[in-house]
Amino acid sequence: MGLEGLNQLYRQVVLDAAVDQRYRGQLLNPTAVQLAHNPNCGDVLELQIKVSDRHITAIAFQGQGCTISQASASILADLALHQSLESMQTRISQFQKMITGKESVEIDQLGDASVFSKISQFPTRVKCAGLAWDALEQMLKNNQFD
Amino acid sequence: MGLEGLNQLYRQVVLDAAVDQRYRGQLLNPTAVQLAHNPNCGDVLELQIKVSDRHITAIAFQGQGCTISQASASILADLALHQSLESMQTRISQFQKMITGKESVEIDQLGDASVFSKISQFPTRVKCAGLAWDALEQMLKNNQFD
Amino acid sequence: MSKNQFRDDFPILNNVKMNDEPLAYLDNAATSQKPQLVIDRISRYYSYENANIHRATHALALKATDDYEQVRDQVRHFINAKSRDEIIFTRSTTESLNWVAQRWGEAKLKPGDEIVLSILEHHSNLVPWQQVAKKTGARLRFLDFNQEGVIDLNAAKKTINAKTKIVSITQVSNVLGSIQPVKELALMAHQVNAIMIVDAAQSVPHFKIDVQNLDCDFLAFSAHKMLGPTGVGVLYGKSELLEKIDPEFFGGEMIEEVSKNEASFKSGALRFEAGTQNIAGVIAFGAALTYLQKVGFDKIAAQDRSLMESAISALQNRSQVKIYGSADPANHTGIISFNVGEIHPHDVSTVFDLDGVAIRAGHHCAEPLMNRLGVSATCRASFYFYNNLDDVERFLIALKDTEDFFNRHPSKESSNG
Amino acid sequence: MSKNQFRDDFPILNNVKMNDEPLAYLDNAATSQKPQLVIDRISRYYSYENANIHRATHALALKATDDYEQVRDQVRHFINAKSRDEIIFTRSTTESLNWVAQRWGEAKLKPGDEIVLSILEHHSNLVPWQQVAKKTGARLRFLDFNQEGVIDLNAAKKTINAKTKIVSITQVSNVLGSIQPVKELALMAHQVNAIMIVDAAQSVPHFKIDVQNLDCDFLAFSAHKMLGPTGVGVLYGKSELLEKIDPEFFGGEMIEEVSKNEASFKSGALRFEAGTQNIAGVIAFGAALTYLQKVGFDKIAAQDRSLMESAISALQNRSQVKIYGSADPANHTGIISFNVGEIHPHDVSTVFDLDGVAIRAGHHCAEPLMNRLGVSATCRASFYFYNNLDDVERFLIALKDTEDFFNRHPSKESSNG
Ligand SMILES: Cc1ncc(COP(=O)(O)O)c(C=O)c1O
Ligand SMILES: Cc1ncc(COP(=O)(O)O)c(C=O)c1O
Ligand code: FES
Ligand code: FES
Repeated sequence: MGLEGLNQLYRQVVLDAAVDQRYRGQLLNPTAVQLAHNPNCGDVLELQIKVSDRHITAIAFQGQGCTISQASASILADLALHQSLESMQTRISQFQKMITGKESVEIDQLGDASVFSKISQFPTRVKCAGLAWDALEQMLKNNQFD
Repeated sequence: MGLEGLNQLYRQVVLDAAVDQRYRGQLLNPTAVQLAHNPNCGDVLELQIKVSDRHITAIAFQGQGCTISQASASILADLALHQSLESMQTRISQFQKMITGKESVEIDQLGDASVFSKISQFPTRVKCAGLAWDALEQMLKNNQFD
Repeated sequence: MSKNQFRDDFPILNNVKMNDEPLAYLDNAATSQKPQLVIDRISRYYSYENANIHRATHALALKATDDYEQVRDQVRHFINAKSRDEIIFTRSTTESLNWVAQRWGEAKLKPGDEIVLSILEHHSNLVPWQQVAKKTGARLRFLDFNQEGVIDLNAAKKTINAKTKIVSITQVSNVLGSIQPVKELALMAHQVNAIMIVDAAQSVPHFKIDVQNLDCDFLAFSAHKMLGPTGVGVLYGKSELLEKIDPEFFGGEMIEEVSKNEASFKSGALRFEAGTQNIAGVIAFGAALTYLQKVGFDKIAAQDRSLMESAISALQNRSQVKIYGSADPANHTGIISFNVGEIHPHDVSTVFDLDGVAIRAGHHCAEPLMNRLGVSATCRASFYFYNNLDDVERFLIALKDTEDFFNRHPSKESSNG
Repeated sequence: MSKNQFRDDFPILNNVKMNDEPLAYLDNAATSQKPQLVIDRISRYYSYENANIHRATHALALKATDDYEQVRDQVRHFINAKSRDEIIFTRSTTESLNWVAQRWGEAKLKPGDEIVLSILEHHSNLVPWQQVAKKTGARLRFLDFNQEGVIDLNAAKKTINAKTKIVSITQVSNVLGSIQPVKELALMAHQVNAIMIVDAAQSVPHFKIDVQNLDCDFLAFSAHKMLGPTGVGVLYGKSELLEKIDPEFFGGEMIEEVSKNEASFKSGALRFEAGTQNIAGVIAFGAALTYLQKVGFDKIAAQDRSLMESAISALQNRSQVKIYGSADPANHTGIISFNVGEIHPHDVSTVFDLDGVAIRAGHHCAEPLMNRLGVSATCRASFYFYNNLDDVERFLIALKDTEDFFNRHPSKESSNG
């Protein structure tokens, strides 16, 4: 596999998103905070959001992790900002289906996140790509937001 | 193997010794008492002796067990009575070598006990045959008798 | 004589002689034999797939992890657990039961509390509770059984009371083969807010277990008694209870916190499996489950029934033979315990051994039951679905040899008496 | 390139591709591969010899019992224990260490007592002691290490004092590969009447251990890291100490009494092995030991040395690579932990994975050590005697691919900064 695989896995948009600083850090008075843990590597990511009128009005993450997990968190944050909780629910489930490669899915609402459409070929990295998304999913499940 | 094997294992002298009542029971004021346990079957045998001037002046055993263990205990008791501790030490080690079949040994001092000379062909029963002898060996080891 | 379509799958049944006779293996309650495909699964794992699991950062380790975790799903479905997080892999039934006794029992019991067992229990479901009772000041109480070898529910109603905190019962007696009313006992236990634990070591191999239907709180069994490898056991525990148990092993506050949320959702049972597990064993157990499901519990029950009917009806004609437990073949689950006159069980089993028929003799790790039966040991023949009527016949021949030999060669004394 | 006479014995090394590349297996510290003869031993056991052990009343069970017990003798000689009763079979190193912590630690420790560990310990030799400390009020103290990755004996002299009751130390660090002075520490421990426990998981596979010479009180290791199957561990314990530990499991007063005399003489370790053990695993572990002894520790040490010299000298020329621990190849025992610039270890290991080179990345269950090193994770390549210079070369190529890729494809930001 070698280099060819590397080029597929680490597209330029991934490398760039991984160092994007815009959503890194903590929010003041977040509405919800969620940890997500990647049992494969032990990395932990913390996601924070502010919600108003069932829309995400601010989002940030922190934690250490690989290029893939950091990039995916950045891309998620950029996608989620200003979106309604309901529309993110749909996107999360699209994304999760896409990365596990179990069914072919619509990825029309995923924007930059579709860069991970081939990640199921790299099974050791699927959890990395999903980490931030799992955190958001869990948040939506655990909170009422009203 | 079947019946042929049975005839070898359960000689008449074994069957008779197994029901011999002479050494069955408990002594009054024994000099030493020893339990022996057959881990293969869970059977337990208790051996008691009286010693005077380093000779065995009385011997008895009790416990439940198979024909082989009971017969071997009777035969041992009959052999040991009036013998010196030292001569029994020799016999025990002759007997133990004989039943494990590991080396060909002198069995000249074993008397009726030589009926077990072929028992190594019945590996599940070797421990049965050795049980009472192990108890006596342990007794001689654990006590000073002087 | 009788054809059995499964025998060819078990190399040992076709290749092995014992004391120069073809092997008739009737010691299945101790451990079952293994089909070729289970053996092959282990070989394949070590030949092509071996890696340590979890925290996988290379493809080999990830595949092993996935295969291992997939067996958790298989076990979940096999016993119809609600969630995969309710399936903990252990070494054996014994370890599973000790685990519950130590982690639930020691933490929750107080002086005066009562633990209800039956007089039928295997030492594995007795000694751990004795220890816990000693440590906590709780008290053990024992349920007796009726002529059928079945726990008496009316008596149970009196014994299970407000003081009862734990009821732990074997679903099938490893000596009598009798099936116990664990579902009814679970109901009684829950009515007094006690938890119900089922020792399923002898039941899971023989009939379909549905933990949600039984509504038990914990259930324990061993892979090696159901075609799987040695060194693998299962502990099922209801999520609500497992969540209340401290993990044996975890790494730092952050991870603990996570495990309360996402991580515990994805890997609830994992936190109880510390250190390198029996990876090959668990994966091969998956193959055993697949095979068992292909055979099907209907066929297994039918074969159990046919073998029990044929053996028990033959034994009932033998005046010297005493069978323990039910007279009804349906209540034997492949297991027959018996004695032959006054002949010591080990002498009996030696005759069988020399005839190539493997049975057990002894107390079968159930000494309280032996006392209750008034014996110090029994012989036990235990069948599984790959046994056939030939094996029954071999069994009966060995029995005849036993009787013949000891009748023909009486000891002088007993012939005098 | 280089010939290695042992590779042909390991099917996985010759048959398996990982991500379409031939497998270069450098994850031996996690688990070793298995030679054909170990795999065959398991197959043979299940195909021709399978029976439950102990209390054997038929020939099949007796043979299995003898074979199982013979491995106890083999292990005894392998580590030069005084008696076979000092060898207890467990599931793993983790279980062995938990066992000592729970059975010795919990019973003997009092508030104010001290347990001395090192900052290098694997979680398996840390978390059990944290738990025991919490339960008993004892206090944990940690020994630091020097530039060579070796515990500083002068500092140890101050830490090990009259309050110390237990010293428990890994003999080889699973991250740095450095060899620890456990013999000297045992002496210090004994001078203050503490006991010495050795985690030998990473040492027993690589060099000859003589427990009498080390004079340690307990020593733990895992079969799966030394060519044996998963699910088998060993706990060595001095007889004098084991005799003071309550058996987990026994059957009634009489047997207990017996076990103090004859029965305990013949089966001392047995009383700690409750329930059906990993019989096939233990028997196959015997085959692994036989094979290891045929290879010989001289050859193993020579190969470790040659691989470490070649790999470390190459790495020392790579400016982006930081190696943790000693600069001396002799103090690495087959293990190299490293990082490549600022690249996350999991990104590194992914490149290796895609190149068919299996390494680990992460905290290696040694978080205190990671903190001490000031990193959250490292990459770890770990070699065994069947690795060869080809594997070293593959390792270096993967490293070059990593550097090349991430240098050629910098992220925009980092190219700006
Ligand atoms: C030093 C050390 N101790 C303990 C262990 C735990 O071994 P196991 O997983 O076999 O219990 C390991 C294995 O990684 C180790 O390297
Ligand atoms: C009813 C019952 N419980 C528990 C056990 C113990 O099983 P294991 O030895 O696999 O732990 C057995 C096995 O004989 C059994 O029959
Ligand atoms: S490796 Fe840890 S999140 Fe990717
Ligand atoms: S069978 Fe128990 S002593 Fe012979």
